[in-house]
Amino acid sequence: MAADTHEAPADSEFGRVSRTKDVAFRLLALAATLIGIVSLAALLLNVTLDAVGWLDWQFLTSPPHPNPYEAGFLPALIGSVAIMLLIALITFPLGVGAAIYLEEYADDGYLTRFIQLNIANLAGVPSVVYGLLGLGLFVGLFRIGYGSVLAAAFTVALLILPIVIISAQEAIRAVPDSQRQAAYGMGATKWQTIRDVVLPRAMPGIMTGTILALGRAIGETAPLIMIAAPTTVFGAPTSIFSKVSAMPLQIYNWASYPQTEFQYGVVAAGVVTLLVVLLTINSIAIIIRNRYQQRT
Amino acid sequence: TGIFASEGNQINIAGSSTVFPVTEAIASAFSEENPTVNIALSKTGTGGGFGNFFCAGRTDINNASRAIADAEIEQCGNSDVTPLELTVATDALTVVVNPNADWVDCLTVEQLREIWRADGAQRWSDIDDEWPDEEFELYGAATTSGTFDYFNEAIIGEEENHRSDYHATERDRTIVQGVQGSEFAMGYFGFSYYSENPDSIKAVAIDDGDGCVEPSIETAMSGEYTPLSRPLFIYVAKESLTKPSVRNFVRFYMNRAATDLVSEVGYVPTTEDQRDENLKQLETAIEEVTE
Amino acid sequence: MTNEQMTSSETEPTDDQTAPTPGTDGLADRADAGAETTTDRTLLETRDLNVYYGDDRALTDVDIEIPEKQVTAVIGPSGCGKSTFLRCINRMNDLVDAAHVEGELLFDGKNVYDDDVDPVALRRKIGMVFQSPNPFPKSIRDNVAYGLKVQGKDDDNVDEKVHRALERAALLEEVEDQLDSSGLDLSGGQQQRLCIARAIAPDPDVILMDEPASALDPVATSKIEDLIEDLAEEYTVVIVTHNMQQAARISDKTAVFLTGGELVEFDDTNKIFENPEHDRVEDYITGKFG
Amino acid sequence: MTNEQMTSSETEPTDDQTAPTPGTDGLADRADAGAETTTDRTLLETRDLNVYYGDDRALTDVDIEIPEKQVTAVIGPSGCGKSTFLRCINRMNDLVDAAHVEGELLFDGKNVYDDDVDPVALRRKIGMVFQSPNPFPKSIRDNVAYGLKVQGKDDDNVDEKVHRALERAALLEEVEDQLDSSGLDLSGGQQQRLCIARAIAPDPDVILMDEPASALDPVATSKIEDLIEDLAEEYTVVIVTHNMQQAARISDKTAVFLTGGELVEFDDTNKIFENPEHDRVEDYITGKFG
Amino acid sequence: MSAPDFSHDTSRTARGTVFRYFFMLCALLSILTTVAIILTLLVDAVDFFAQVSFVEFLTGTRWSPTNDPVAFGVLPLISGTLVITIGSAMVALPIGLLTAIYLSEYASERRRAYLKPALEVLAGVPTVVYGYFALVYVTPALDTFLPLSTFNALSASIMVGIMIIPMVSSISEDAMSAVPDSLRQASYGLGATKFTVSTSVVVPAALSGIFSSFILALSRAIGETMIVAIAAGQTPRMADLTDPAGMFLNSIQPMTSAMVQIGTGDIVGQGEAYKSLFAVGLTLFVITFVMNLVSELVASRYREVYR
Ligand SMILES: Nc1ncnc2c1ncn2[C@@H]1O[C@H](COP(=O)(O)OP(=O)(O)OP(=O)(O)O)[C@@H](O)[C@H]1O
Ligand SMILES: Nc1ncnc2c1ncn2[C@@H]1O[C@H](COP(=O)(O)OP(=O)(O)OP(=O)(O)O)[C@@H](O)[C@H]1O
Ligand SMILES: [Mg+2]
Ligand SMILES: [Mg+2]
Ligand SMILES: O=P([O-])([O-])[O-]
Repeated sequence: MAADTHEAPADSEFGRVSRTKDVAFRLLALAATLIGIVSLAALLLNVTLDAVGWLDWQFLTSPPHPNPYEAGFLPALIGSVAIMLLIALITFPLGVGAAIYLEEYADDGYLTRFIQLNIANLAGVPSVVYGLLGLGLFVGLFRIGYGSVLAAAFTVALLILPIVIISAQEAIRAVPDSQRQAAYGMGATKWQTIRDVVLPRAMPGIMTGTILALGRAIGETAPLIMIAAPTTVFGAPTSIFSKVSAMPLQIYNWASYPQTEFQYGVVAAGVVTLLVVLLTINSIAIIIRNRYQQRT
Repeated sequence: TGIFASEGNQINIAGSSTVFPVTEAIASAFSEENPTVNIALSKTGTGGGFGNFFCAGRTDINNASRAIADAEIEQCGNSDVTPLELTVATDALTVVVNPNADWVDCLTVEQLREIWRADGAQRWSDIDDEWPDEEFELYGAATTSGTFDYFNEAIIGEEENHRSDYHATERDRTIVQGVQGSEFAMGYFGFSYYSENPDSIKAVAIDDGDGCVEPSIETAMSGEYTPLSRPLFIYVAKESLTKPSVRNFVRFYMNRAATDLVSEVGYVPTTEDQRDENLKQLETAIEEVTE
Repeated sequence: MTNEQMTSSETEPTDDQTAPTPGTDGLADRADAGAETTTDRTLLETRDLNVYYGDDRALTDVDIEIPEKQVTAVIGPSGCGKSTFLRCINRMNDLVDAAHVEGELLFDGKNVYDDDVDPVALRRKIGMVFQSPNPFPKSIRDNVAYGLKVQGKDDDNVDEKVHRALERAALLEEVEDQLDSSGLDLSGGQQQRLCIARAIAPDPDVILMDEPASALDPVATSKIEDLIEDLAEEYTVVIVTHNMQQAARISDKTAVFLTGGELVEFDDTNKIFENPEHDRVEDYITGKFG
Repeated sequence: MTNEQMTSSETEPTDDQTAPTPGTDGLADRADAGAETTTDRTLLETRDLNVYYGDDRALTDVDIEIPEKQVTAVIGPSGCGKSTFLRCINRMNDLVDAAHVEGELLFDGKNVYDDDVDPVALRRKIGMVFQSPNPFPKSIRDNVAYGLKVQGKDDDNVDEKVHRALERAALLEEVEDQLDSSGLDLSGGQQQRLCIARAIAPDPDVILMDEPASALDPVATSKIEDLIEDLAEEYTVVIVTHNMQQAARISDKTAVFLTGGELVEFDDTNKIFENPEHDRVEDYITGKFG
Repeated sequence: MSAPDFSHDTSRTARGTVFRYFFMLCALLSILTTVAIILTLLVDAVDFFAQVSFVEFLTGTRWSPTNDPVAFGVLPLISGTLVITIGSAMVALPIGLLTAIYLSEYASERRRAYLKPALEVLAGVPTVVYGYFALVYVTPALDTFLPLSTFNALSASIMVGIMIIPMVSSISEDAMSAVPDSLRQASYGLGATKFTVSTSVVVPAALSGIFSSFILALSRAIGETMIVAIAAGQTPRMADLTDPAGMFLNSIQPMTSAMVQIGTGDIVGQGEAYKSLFAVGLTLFVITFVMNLVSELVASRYREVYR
């Protein structure tokens, strides 16, 4: 819709309708749109400035230390990446599988609608509750070990699974039905149709959705706290049963250190590192999406 | 329990937030020399560490800002954990107020008790008529912490309860920020949290009947700072000493605890005698379990 | 007069309205009946009107004079620019980013594309009814009162105005008891009459209708057609239709657009349908194409 | 079309005009030519075929015998069930949850709706070409080889089979140098021929086509039409079309469905177009409705 | 031609069945997750309620799980959650709604193309970062002109509010975009300005979608953990309704924050204090679950209206 809000013209025989409210409202709405973005930008600028001088090679390659000038982020960085990779391994097949079932196999019955509603609901369950689930199920019942890579990955994987399923469903739904018809018409079985036609077409969308969900996973803190992930770790995890810390957890811990150098320097450096990793992940998703959009 | 915790080169530590910086500094140094060892360190409070982790067989070492309690020893025994106590530093538990609170520089133990006991004073003026007629804003250690237990024992005593309407936290930084943020606030924690922020918060001298004594490394070492100076410990599960990585780490710890590494963090290092005594105990325990 | 205009496409502003009504031999009864009451004063006039969407021209050099208080029908094949023409009159095309108008469109002698004309004010003089009924998801009363409210005419006796508009739109009887129920609960034909009531409630001068009956069944259509004939007693009606019988039945004048947005012929409706000047118009009307 | 409306309108006194009869010119050269080679052996036969979508009946008691190696055209107004009929033959309607088939459909004497029939196996004997070209976003080669692959016929000389299919589909010459480029890069007409090549590559018995040329321009359409006539030398072709001239041009037999999913007439194409039994069929073919 | 053979290929059918059941299992996993959540919460919560009466839990106005005398009234925590929810709603609902109106009615195609992703960034920033921002930048900034505690509901509310803006704006915008253009045309045709069109036609017609976005956003605010754990404090207390300013200027403790406090090891295992974690978790789960459900049902209704 074009702007119909230009200045009220000079009077003519048709009269004139006041645009004061219109213009004021437009400005108000624009201001509202920008307020969140601008305040976030200001905060990001602040934290980036604070990180200057702290975010350096030493910071990225050392273990944590109570002396802010020696403190490092490496174990948390590696921990986050390790957890994320494991989450990807868990959620990708499960999420895509569920999406395939709901889009390609399930009929429109009560069970399907129930599953669908349930998935939408799970997507809104607070992350701290997933933390309790992880604590009760993986740490308690299955005895995977508190604070281990595996327990962390399982817990956060369950948390992002609904998001992965929903975005994979959207990608699968976007595959034109004519493609399926073509395959079925050739005598392809359902599985062949899914494997040869549906999945290849939907894959960029599925990847984009999954990667964005992983971005969400890498910032999760509360579930890790609930499964008793250690406050500080000094080495890279050597197995999936190793105790693991993660970037947001390390940031949360540093924020409680006595020295102001931590508060305004080290934590800022950690925040910037976390955001850069997140940005990288999201950029990958966007690149995949754009490349895919160009081709169709 | 604990089948995975004792796996390979993993060393698990939980417990006191007071001792945390010491252990962190030493663990950081250790892991740079031994990159294949993965040390995981949690800040749970002394009691939380004993109850939830150490005596449940989930950690190898527990940081402690007080001695282990009988109930905890019993709990450890139930899951076949034998604690070995090692002193690693001395702390001056410090009471702090806002720098703008110019009316108070020194408090007697009785005054402190009046402020921190349940059903005690609510306003500054309740303690001294000269002081502002304002409510206290109190920040202190959570009940699971050794600091709480020590303060409770040394100041409040058996007769009374520690008050419960205060900001209780395991994150001492929170106390620094809270006290810094309000003119009428007061808090207490380990000395290191004060020594790192001498400008933003003010330490109160304590009068235990012999005049006011400022908390400092010197007064703690000399024993003048009573009743709030206290020893800090780590407890090692003897069973964990079967793991070479734990043995090496604890030896390393004992050696480093006698160095400036500890004073940099804000506590008093162990004396050389203490260190030798610690190492002797340690080697005896190692021999016990490796036979 | 129209023939004159057609031949002299080079614009010579024809302001005087002295041309007599051409003979109407018994075709459209509306045209007959109207002959007595209509004045043939020109209310809307275009001069060299061109409309572009981006670089595509949708209307080409349109010159037309639309008489007051008559029904003018606009017919032509799909995509010839009928809707575009209609939407020019009340400057609804301003809402389309790509649209761009050249030439003049005079409303009572005033060019509505002059800089000093406020399109919002203009639209208050011109009601509009769309192809599919589009009542607001509000009560019937609020639907009809909406224009009054928007135009600040809701100070007094809104209820009376609402009733009158519904009556004019031949809907009052059917909905009198349910003025507070939703406009969406009505049938398609009722909804369209509701939209007409909504358009006439603020008492405009002109009513534009873009295929107002194309989404309706024959019974509802015939009700709307009757209504349109009535409306011309008070309002100037311009109606786009793809249904030639409808144009023949209800209009006094008919404008035939053909592909390319060209106004090929504009004349009395019976003339157009009985004896058009142009072969292309005859071909179109007899169904040879389109 | 317009004449229809004009005359059928009761209120309108315009004179009656004789409607031109579309569809009879250029009629049935294929039907004539084919008469010598075809065998008239029945390959597909329905008995009392009824199809429902939920509770709505889309096909009503259809009985038809489709001859082998001829082109059978299916015509009828929109929504009469042409596509439904076609999709019954290879059980593509199984994919529609709501669809439900009663009666028998015999393929070479075997009821394809018997319990022991695997629809996947059935479809391997019946190729299908759709209204809009729908090549896979794969290379031209992989598109054509796809059927071979899913049917497990890709053990040897796939390349030869691909070439032969492209040749049969009159596409080989145009794409021979770019077999590895994407099928989506072809023009619409080429894409449709690619889909035909894909359908015939696994060498089915029957080819079903649902308005295969409706999305194409006239040149591409005529290429496809030529191709269809050729295909009938080897395959049984059933083609749905809304274009009566096309049916007349390329088919040997024509089935006329009318609204309600009723098969009103089925006969030799020239019979249907020159002298249909039923008035309704004649009305439909001469454009009186639809 | 011999009689055609259309018989089933058993190995193919078997393979198809295997895949089908695998995919179905994946889908059923989501139900399993819900069941698991409910069970894990219930098992310990039931233990807890064996020691602390359900009524006392739900109606008690003192939360003091470890300090003598212990008390397990969840109301102070719910009150803390409520304060944060109200605060963030006051930030996010008007801003999100106005943003949605701007994007759907005013912004040009091009401007929308970069504003929308920019807004999505707000929802993508890890909450621990927001919490840090609130504590380290927002609180000191506000403290220069407000009598603010270091830990306070205000900055936490603002940050939670900013975080949930995109949730309100994007779902509301979807609902507004679903309003048929013909309604706008009708309004413009009657001489309405864009302001009138937006407020008197588009917003009312999209109301159920807007409503649904509100509920969803509030549900997210209720469940938000790290921001409040870092910035809102750990003082469980009943909100004093007579002193709305004090409600926001001081430290509070929402349910999630209490859970983190217990979870970080502040409470020794297996006692009722520890079990209370699950009782609070269950309360939180039930509240958000109901809200999500309502939001989803309302949303599916508006999706049906204009199809
Ligand atoms: N918003 C638009 N943007 C670009 N081109 C447009 C737009 N609206 C109409 N057009 C083009 O302008 C030409 C005239 O369109 P218009 O809608 O006026 O035709 P019409 O006579 O009303 O047709 P119909 O009978 O199908 O409604 C067409 O070629 C159309 O494609
Ligand atoms: N998947 C479906 N679900 C429900 N009804 C359907 C479905 N497909 C078709 N129908 C209905 O069945 C009837 C016949 O449809 P069909 O598509 O076979 O007609 P057609 O003759 O091919 O029409 P067209 O010429 O428009 O393609 C129609 O009334 C249609 O609405
Ligand atoms: Mg139109
Ligand atoms: Mg069809
Ligand atoms: O953390 P603490 O040292 O107070 O137990």
